[in-house]
Amino acid sequence: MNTFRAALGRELLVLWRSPAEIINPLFFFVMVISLFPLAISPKPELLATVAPGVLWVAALLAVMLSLDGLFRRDQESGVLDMLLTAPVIPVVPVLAKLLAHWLLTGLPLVLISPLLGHMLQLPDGALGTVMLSLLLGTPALTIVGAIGAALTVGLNRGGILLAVLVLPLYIPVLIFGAGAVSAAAGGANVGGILAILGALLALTISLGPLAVSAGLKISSGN
Amino acid sequence: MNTFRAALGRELLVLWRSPAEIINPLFFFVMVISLFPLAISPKPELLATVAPGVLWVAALLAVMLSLDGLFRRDQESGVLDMLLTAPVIPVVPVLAKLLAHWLLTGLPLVLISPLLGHMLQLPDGALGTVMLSLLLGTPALTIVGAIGAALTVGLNRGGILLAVLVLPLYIPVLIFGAGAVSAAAGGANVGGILAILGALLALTISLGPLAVSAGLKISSGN
Amino acid sequence: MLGSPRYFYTFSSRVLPWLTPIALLTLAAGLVWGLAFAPADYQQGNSYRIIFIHVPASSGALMGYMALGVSGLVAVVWRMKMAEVMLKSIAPFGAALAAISLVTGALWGKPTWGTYWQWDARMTSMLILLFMYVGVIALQAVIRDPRQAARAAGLLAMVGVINVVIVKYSVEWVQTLHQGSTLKMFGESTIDPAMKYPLLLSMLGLWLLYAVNVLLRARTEVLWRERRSKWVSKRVKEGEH
Amino acid sequence: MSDSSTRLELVQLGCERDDRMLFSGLSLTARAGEIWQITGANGAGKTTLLRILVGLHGFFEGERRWWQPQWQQDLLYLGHQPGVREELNPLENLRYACALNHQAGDPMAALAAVGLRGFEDVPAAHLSAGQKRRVALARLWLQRKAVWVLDEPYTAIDQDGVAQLDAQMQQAAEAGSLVIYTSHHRVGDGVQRLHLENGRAEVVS
Amino acid sequence: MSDSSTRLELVQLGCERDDRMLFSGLSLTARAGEIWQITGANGAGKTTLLRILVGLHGFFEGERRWWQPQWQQDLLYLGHQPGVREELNPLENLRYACALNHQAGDPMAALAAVGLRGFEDVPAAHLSAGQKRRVALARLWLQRKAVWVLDEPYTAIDQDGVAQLDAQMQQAAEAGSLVIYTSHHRVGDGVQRLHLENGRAEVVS
Ligand code: HEM
Ligand SMILES: Nc1ncnc2c1ncn2[C@@H]1O[C@H](COP(=O)(O)OP(=O)(O)OP(=O)(O)O)[C@@H](O)[C@H]1O
Ligand SMILES: Nc1ncnc2c1ncn2[C@@H]1O[C@H](COP(=O)(O)OP(=O)(O)OP(=O)(O)O)[C@@H](O)[C@H]1O
Ligand SMILES: [Mg+2]
Ligand SMILES: [Mg+2]
Repeated sequence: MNTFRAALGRELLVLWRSPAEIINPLFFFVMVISLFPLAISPKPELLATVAPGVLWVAALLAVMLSLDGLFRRDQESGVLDMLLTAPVIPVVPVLAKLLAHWLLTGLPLVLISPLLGHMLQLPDGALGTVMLSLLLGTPALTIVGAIGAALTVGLNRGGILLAVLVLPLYIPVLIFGAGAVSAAAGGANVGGILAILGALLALTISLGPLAVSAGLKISSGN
Repeated sequence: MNTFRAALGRELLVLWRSPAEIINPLFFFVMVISLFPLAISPKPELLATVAPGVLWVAALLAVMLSLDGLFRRDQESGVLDMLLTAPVIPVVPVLAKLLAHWLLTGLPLVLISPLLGHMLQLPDGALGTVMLSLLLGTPALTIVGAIGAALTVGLNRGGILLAVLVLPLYIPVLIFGAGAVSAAAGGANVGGILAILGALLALTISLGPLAVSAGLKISSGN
Repeated sequence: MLGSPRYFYTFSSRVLPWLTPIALLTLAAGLVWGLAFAPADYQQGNSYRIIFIHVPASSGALMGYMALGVSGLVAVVWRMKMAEVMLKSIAPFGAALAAISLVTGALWGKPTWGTYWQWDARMTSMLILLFMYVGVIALQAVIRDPRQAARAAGLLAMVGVINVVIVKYSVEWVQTLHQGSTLKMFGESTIDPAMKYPLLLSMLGLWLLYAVNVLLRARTEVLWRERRSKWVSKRVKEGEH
Repeated sequence: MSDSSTRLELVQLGCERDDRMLFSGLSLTARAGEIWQITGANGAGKTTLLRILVGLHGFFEGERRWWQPQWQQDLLYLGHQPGVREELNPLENLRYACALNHQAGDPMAALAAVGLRGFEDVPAAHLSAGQKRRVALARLWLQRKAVWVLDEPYTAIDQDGVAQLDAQMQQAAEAGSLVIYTSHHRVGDGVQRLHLENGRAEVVS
Repeated sequence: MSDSSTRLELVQLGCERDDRMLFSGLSLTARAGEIWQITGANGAGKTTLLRILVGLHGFFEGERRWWQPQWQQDLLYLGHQPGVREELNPLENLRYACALNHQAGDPMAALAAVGLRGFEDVPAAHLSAGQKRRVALARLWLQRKAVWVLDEPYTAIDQDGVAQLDAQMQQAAEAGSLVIYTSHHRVGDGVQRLHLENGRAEVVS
């Protein structure tokens, strides 16, 4: 537990020292969302119909791209080797890393999402669901994406290989996340859908970190 | 000219040796496009309305992400230093690189785009415009994105910083590109819009490579 | 036992000579029966005959991915060499079948629905399955060390299998949420036995062919990996195959 | 065969990479208090061997036995790369390494010992290649671990640093640690040498 | 002041990085046929100085004058990183370097000279650290350039390689090249030495 706390502190510090890593996913999220009114049409009704999908796809891409470098610098600088030879199971520092990453990059997306939902003409009643669905969904996206990041660390291929590995795995979360927002915008009850999202999150939290550690070990040559 | 030919050959070879760099942007393009029917709705009429925007945003992101590593490996391996100390103006190898990159990653997107347009329920009459607009637009996206890639090389930040720098610059191309497709889907004449796209392309081709070389010099410490 | 590459090689040498002809004959019988002799559909005429390729290919693609997941589990958890070989051998044919399923489905869609593509639940999940095959293949292609590549792909395939199941469920959910049952592929009940038996036959034939393909690929891979071992050099010297 | 002071036993160890046998049939016993230097030409497999020892590379034949099941508790491994994140300063880097490896000791004193006094809170991005490596080497001045495995510890270190490092390794060995390191340039005296060449591994002491 | 054999003149050169003066008031004249070694502790500024010389680092004071305006035509610079792409094999890497630098010569022979015979068409990704550097060093065995600027050329090179490299530098100098290099480990004999320390640069020959 001490190790976990030290690791969490260190991860937060590392992210904090390079604020770009925190700000950029947020900017990316906002920018991608603002591309759509330009590319599709600024008509309010149309925007409102596509808004759930646009919000969720943008969030998904932002999370995914933010994960590209999750382990890269630790690997290049040799910290990853240190972590894998240390006398702690790698799940501990991995969990710390995932938590820190989500807190500083995922959570801001969640917090800003109602504003963007409003800009995309979603009814006010749906904005709570926007937040809630992202609150449940983005940690799952972070963990699943981290599996891909672990498997590709050291290959130095950039985000696009990660995307090819990870996007298909994101689809269930996307469907239920966007589905919840659509349902809320249509005035329907969203409890059931959010429960499914919660179940997906529970599944990823329980198995994901193990898969991430296994991926890191494989990447290092095991 | 000999140097250009040698450089072009080398760039094509490097890309060819890592086929993933060629295939991945293509798959990313296809995948991002197929996220939308899942996230928005599979209803044909709605899809057809958003199709131009979705196609263009997906192409834009695919091109942008494929550029993330454009100079990174050359920089890490010291090839970039060699290029900047060589007795040729850096525009020559830069042009070779851009051309090779577009031929092997941009052109495939253009070629596959009618198929995706069809999947997004665009009318057959608009598919030609899809291709043509991307044919004019993707080289411009490549060149503009390369400026961002040059400025961020060595920062080792992953694609998301690049996105934040480059996305705003992509907006004109996006507006006219998606606009052309929308117009074609609506049965309007697209000659004028395509001419504007062509003019944007001419502008980026004439000034872009110089900006890219300047960016590389700045990044190396000049 | 099968975990030993050498044993696998001898075993497959014995199996292949009769498995290959059986696979080809079954498939040929199913296809000929289906394409040439089964009655035409009263609604769709002859266009329905594409079913004899479409359904076997679709099911083969699904099964292939499941097999990939199982190999992944064995490779990652028990580090068995043959499972690593299998990971490399199963993926390409499966991806090809997924592509065939998509293409035949699309070709079939034109006469029946008037469009090549619909974002129907099954079609969408098959597309995603193809993407997942591509992911496994791409990952293996970029990792240089073959054993490491296999283990990485194995982990991805394990995660992928869980995903296949969830995707299937969630895609159906989208469809029912967004649109009614407008696009139902006709159910099994409507299939007349004269169509059903050739279909079953070609399905069996294609699965066997898949197995043959996997065995052949695995044999090449085994030889390559073990090329410096005594048993391989002995075989090469003796001119055996 | 193995007495109480045995720390590491290799039995018929072999490793192949890229269709080339780096080494095979490597058997040896390394004891507490010994210093082993691994030499060999570029590409001979020194780094790979060290990674096998510390469990980072899992594709090998034969056996590698450490003296206790919980050997990682008492191992200090420094790889090719220093394991220093550029965003953090030397002190933060060192503290994290200690927390992860359960290594006690006074980080400030260790940094001073490797000549980084005054640089404790300069972000590591602003240090030169050699200074970064010194941050990693500072761990050798903290609580002593039973086994040191060092990959090219002299890289980018200037001459004073090299002498100091030598002394520190000697001292650790005298205090009962097993030190294993690779290096091209210096052949240490009084150390056991394992030389890798053409797929063979030979002890030349 | 500058005669025909002068290749490089530095006048009151100074460079500051991270609020620290790496060196200042550095003036010297380097002539054809000379070998200059730049030494200094880690972080002293050796790499930075070389990058200033070849035009990769533009933030400095004072003046750096090469002997001809088209000096880049006749320069061979090898940086810290070997400049070798992993996707290409040694031969392809070397050919590209030659095309870019207009350097003539027989690449196959050069690779053989640095001990890479038989590795010509192995992708560089499969080479060890030292082998990759040897690919870069092969350029020293091609058409001779008037100025060599080498940053830590001995890094990761084994002992035979070091001796061979020394000989090659000697030979280039005898044939009229100016050789400038950095190194920690070896102090060459018969070379001019420029030592960087505490913000001062001194010639110790
Ligand atoms: C690209 C488009 C299509 C894809 C990806 C696709 C995919 C699939 C899949 C995955 C199966 C399940 C196989 C199994 O469970 O073993 C299947 C079965 C089937 N498909 Fe398609 N399909 C497509 C288009 C069509 C079209 C247009 C039709 C005809 C209207 C059609 C008719 C059938 C039939 C009759 C079955 C077997 C019935 C059953 O087992 O439930 N498919 N298809
Ligand atoms: N990432 C890799 N993938 C595949 N093979 C590799 C990899 N890295 C090294 N090798 C192979 O393993 C061999 C040994 O490499 P290793 O890094 O262990 O050598 P080394 O003795 O440490 O060399 P050096 O003195 O240059 O550091 C190399 O010759 C190369 O063929
Ligand atoms: N990228 C950088 N950004 C800012 N400052 C840097 C950077 N790289 C180096 N420095 C600073 O410049 C100083 C000199 O670095 P340089 O790399 O030239 O040293 P060096 O003499 O080559 O050292 P070494 O022997 O460790 O290679 C360092 O102490 C550091 O403070
Ligand atoms: Mg090494
Ligand atoms: Mg240096």
